Amino acid sequence: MSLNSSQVKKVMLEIGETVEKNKEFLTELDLAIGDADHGINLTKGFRAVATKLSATETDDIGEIFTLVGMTLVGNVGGASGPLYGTAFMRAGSYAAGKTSLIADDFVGILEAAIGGIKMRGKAEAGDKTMLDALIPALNAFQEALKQGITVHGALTKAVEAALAGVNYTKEIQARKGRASYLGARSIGHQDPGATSTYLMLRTISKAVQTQGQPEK
Amino acid sequence: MSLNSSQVKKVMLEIGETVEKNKEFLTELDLAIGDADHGINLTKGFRAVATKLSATETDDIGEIFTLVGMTLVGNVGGASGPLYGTAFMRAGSYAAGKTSLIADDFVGILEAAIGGIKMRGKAEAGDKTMLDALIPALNAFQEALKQGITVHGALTKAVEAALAGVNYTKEIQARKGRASYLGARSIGHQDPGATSTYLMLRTISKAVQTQGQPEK
Amino acid sequence: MKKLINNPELVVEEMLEGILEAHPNHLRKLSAGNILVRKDAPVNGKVALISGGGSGHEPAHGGFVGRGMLDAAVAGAVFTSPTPDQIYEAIKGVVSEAGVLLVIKNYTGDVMNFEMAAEMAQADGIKVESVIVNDDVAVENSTWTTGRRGIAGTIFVHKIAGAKAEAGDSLGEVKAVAEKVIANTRSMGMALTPCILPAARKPNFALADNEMEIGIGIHGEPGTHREELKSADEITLHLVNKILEDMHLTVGDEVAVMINGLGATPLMELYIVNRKVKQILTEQGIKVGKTFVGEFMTSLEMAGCSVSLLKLDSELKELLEAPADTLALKVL
Amino acid sequence: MKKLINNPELVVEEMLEGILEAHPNHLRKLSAGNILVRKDAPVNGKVALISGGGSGHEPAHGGFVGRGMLDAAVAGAVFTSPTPDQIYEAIKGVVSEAGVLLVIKNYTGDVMNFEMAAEMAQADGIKVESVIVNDDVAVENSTWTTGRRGIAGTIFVHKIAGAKAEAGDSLGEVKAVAEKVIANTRSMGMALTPCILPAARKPNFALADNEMEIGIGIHGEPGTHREELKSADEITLHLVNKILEDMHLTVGDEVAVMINGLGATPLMELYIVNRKVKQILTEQGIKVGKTFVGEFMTSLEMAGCSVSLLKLDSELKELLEAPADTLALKVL
Ligand SMILES: Nc1ncnc2c1ncn2[C@@H]1O[C@H](COP(=O)(O)OP(=O)(O)O)[C@@H](O)[C@H]1O
Ligand SMILES: Nc1ncnc2c1ncn2[C@@H]1O[C@H](COP(=O)(O)OP(=O)(O)O)[C@@H](O)[C@H]1O
Ligand SMILES: [Mg+2]
Ligand SMILES: [Mg+2]
Ligand SMILES: [Mg+2]
Ligand SMILES: [Mg+2]
Repeated sequence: MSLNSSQVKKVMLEIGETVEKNKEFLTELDLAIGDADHGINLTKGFRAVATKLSATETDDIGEIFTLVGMTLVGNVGGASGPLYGTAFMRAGSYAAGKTSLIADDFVGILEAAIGGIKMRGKAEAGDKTMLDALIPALNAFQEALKQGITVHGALTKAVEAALAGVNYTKEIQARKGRASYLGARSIGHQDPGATSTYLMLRTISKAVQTQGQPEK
Repeated sequence: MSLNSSQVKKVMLEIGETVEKNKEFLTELDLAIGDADHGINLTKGFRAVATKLSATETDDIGEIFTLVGMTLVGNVGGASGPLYGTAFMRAGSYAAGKTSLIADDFVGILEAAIGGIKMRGKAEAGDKTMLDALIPALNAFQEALKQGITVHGALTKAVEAALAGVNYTKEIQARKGRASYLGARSIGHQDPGATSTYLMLRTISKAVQTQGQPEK
Repeated sequence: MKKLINNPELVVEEMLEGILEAHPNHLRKLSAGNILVRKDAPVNGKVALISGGGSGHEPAHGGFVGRGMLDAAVAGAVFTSPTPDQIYEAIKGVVSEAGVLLVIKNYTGDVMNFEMAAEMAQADGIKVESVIVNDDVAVENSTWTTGRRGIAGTIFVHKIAGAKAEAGDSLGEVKAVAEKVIANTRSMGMALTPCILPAARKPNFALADNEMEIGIGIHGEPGTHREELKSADEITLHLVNKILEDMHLTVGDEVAVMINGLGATPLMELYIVNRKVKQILTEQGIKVGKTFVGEFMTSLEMAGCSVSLLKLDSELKELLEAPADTLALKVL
Repeated sequence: MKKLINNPELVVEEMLEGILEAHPNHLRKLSAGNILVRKDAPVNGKVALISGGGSGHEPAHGGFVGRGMLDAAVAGAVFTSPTPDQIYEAIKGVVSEAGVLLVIKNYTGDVMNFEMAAEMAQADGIKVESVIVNDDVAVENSTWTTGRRGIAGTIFVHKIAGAKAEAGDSLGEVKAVAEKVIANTRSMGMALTPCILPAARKPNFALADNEMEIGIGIHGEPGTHREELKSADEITLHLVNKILEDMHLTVGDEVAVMINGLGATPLMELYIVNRKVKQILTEQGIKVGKTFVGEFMTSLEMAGCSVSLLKLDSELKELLEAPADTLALKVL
């Protein structure tokens, strides 16, 4: 696998489309255990991202991620704005100066994103947050690479693990974010943030698989 | 006809009972074109009247009416408190010093009451108020006496005329009181105050007819 | 009906207790009845201002008792005028040698009960005058009817006549300025939802999910008409136009504005209405002076608002800006 | 959904316009965003107080901007924390050499957005401190959770830290007194009806005709439980008991009281609640100091209320009584 900067930009736009398509769904999930705005907030953020990306010429993937992160921070608000924003900004630091990404970079990016979210949100695995999709995805991806599975195969494993993580959030009680006010009543509902994380990973995986090799 | 003071007291209490029995009815009428409190207000007032009357020894019918009037003024509030209060207080002035009432006194009392209501409320016949029951009742009573009809018969005519007056209020537009805000939309509804006046007159008539001659 | 109450028959008494517990340095209650007076009443040599009416319009009128506004507020039962004896006690409780001005809203019940109280006080030799506020343009003002109702514009009277009285002016002067305010104030309201009397089991009118009542009274009395819900801007334009039709303002005139919430309307929405009021007036060349946005004269938990305009001159402007220290309106 | 609005996406902007039109002498807006600041900001040598959060809680927080309270309020979208860049602009707009204190309500979103803004300002060399208000005893405070929410008790922080800052005290001192207020404030709320977000078509929760939600949050977040509607006295007793369980007051202690309406509850009912609060506290030998009754931190058009208690000492008492001149809270 290798993605160049224009492919990275394209994936970012596709993530926005996915979020927008799932706006109602994510908001409904947030209605059950939060304040019914997760889909609305993210859609607003990724629309702004699309505008910003269309105005930038940079080839530096680090700069692209940083721009995405800052735009999310500046337009989403609530909890997911700073969290996804920090995640992308950390990914930007990781990818600084790069003009293409390989499989190992995917590990580095996910590690950076997880680190950012943990720092900002002070959450751990099992708190019923986006981390419960992201951490299993990273682990599965690394495991698959170790087992010599292809990058495409590893991405598929990562997405499967993220979905399993989303399902796991149904079984656990929230210990962070708005859902934690519900106490035991949060059990039985899947976490909106974990769900949006899964949707983003799925979009990335699909994009890589269908784009195949970079155009140039 | 002749009523002594204890009979007058008794009639006052009976008026209170009638009002209380028709509390919901009067309030419903007031709901349609007013503020849904006419039955509640009058009931509160006549309960206070009952308490006051039970505590007075006077034989002076003027004093009895004045006490009723002042108690209504002090306990009813809204429009009907001052109006019925003034009516009874004026009747009290008329009857000052009397210990029994004859047919002609009924004329004097109604005239005094009408005068008081007109003074206080600045209303005329046809404004869709209690006057539209009271004035026809007085006219019918006087006419009947002139025609030589018995007092009982004349009272019956008066009550019939009051009822006709109540029905007439359905056809006209209110020009006084809360119902006047409705403009033409007040047409079709009978006036609560005219209705309570009719009920009071009917109670008086019934009392006179069944009590027959004074006890002592 | 969902209310935070105990006994519907005791709401007024319990409310007054709660007010007194909260504001012991501002207010006291006359033992003679449901009458709130300013702590330092009677104020020597000052014309005393008294208002009142049915309860359920809080903060009116107890919330406007204090330095620079009312001396006493008489609280009737919910939506029912207080009785003359209560008003008479209020007069006796706050009167000084300078006399008393009664500020009455134009409802048959209020007018008659206050008038009777005035007669009782006059019989005692007390100097009593009264003014009748009738700012609601939703109701046609014809000599054949009871005339326009008194609604939120009443607060302008309390404020300005209160400032005049606080300045030590005579009963005649205070009454004259109150009448000037009345002559120059017009209001109109609308409702999105009805209100429910504590003693009743049902709302006093019904509105469909997409309906509003235009020209509503503060007791839920019907207005000019009912129609489909419109945007805040359209509604505001309608209310302001009705007011202006009756006000004859000319370019360069200055008005004070009051956007009054009827009980359940968020402050956010009242400010959205105010934005449009200002736009409309500016377009017509009318200057906007002091603006009040909030709940001043409510109708229990009714959702909706009223707009009031007061045409200012230099005297009214100055009095409107004069200090006031009441629970619901403070001017520093 | 019945609202007096135009476009759900513009409610915050249109509200701010309406506020500015109404109070041009008190407030101005920073061109950089939805930020209201006191007219005379930045005030030289004074610690600047900044608060904010999602909109829909009016008068919080713009209504508390002014002398003796906040220097700036940052308004997010309805029920959504403002973004760090907006908060950063507010900091830059009101900061003096004395530094800035951020008053944050304890919601994950608010905390993170304000923290990021603080980091941005600190990177510029600006002195920024922050405090996190967590007065809501309905939510269990455990190290394993996000902790208690911040609700109406926040206004006590604005008032007292605001007075301290106005007195010219240092950032450390202002922060210390804010933390003292937080440590001594507890609140709990309940709702009779839900609220509806302007952009949503339906209420964010549903209550049956005879039900109430105890321990509700100011965004309609669920509380401790749902039960059949009770009398005002019973409800008040429950709220106060939950607060006292967490407060450890002893006979002779003095508290300030805030009875806060959530949007649609008539003032009459809030005073009925206050009456009972006073009774309960008096029975327990606790003195009641300054009492606030009204709407301070609402949830759009939710019906219900919250009760807040602040344990006073002589310093807090004095600062609570200090002058303040804001739209929603004036102390003369
Ligand atoms: N402390 C945290 N750490 C990581 N993720 C969190 C944290 N708090 C909340 N989240 C995530 O944020 C999601 C909610 O996002 P959103 O609805 O946009 O914000 P808000 O709760 O402010 O309305 C949750 O579903 C959860 O996945
Ligand atoms: N000006 C008036 N003159 C005579 N009767 C009047 C006048 N105004 C109102 N009424 C009578 O009072 C009745 C309403 O009484 P009530 O409901 O007790 O008072 P309110 O309108 O203050 O609630 C009306 O039905 C009408 O008969
Ligand atoms: Mg959310
Ligand atoms: Mg009535
Ligand atoms: Mg009435
Ligand atoms: Mg949110």
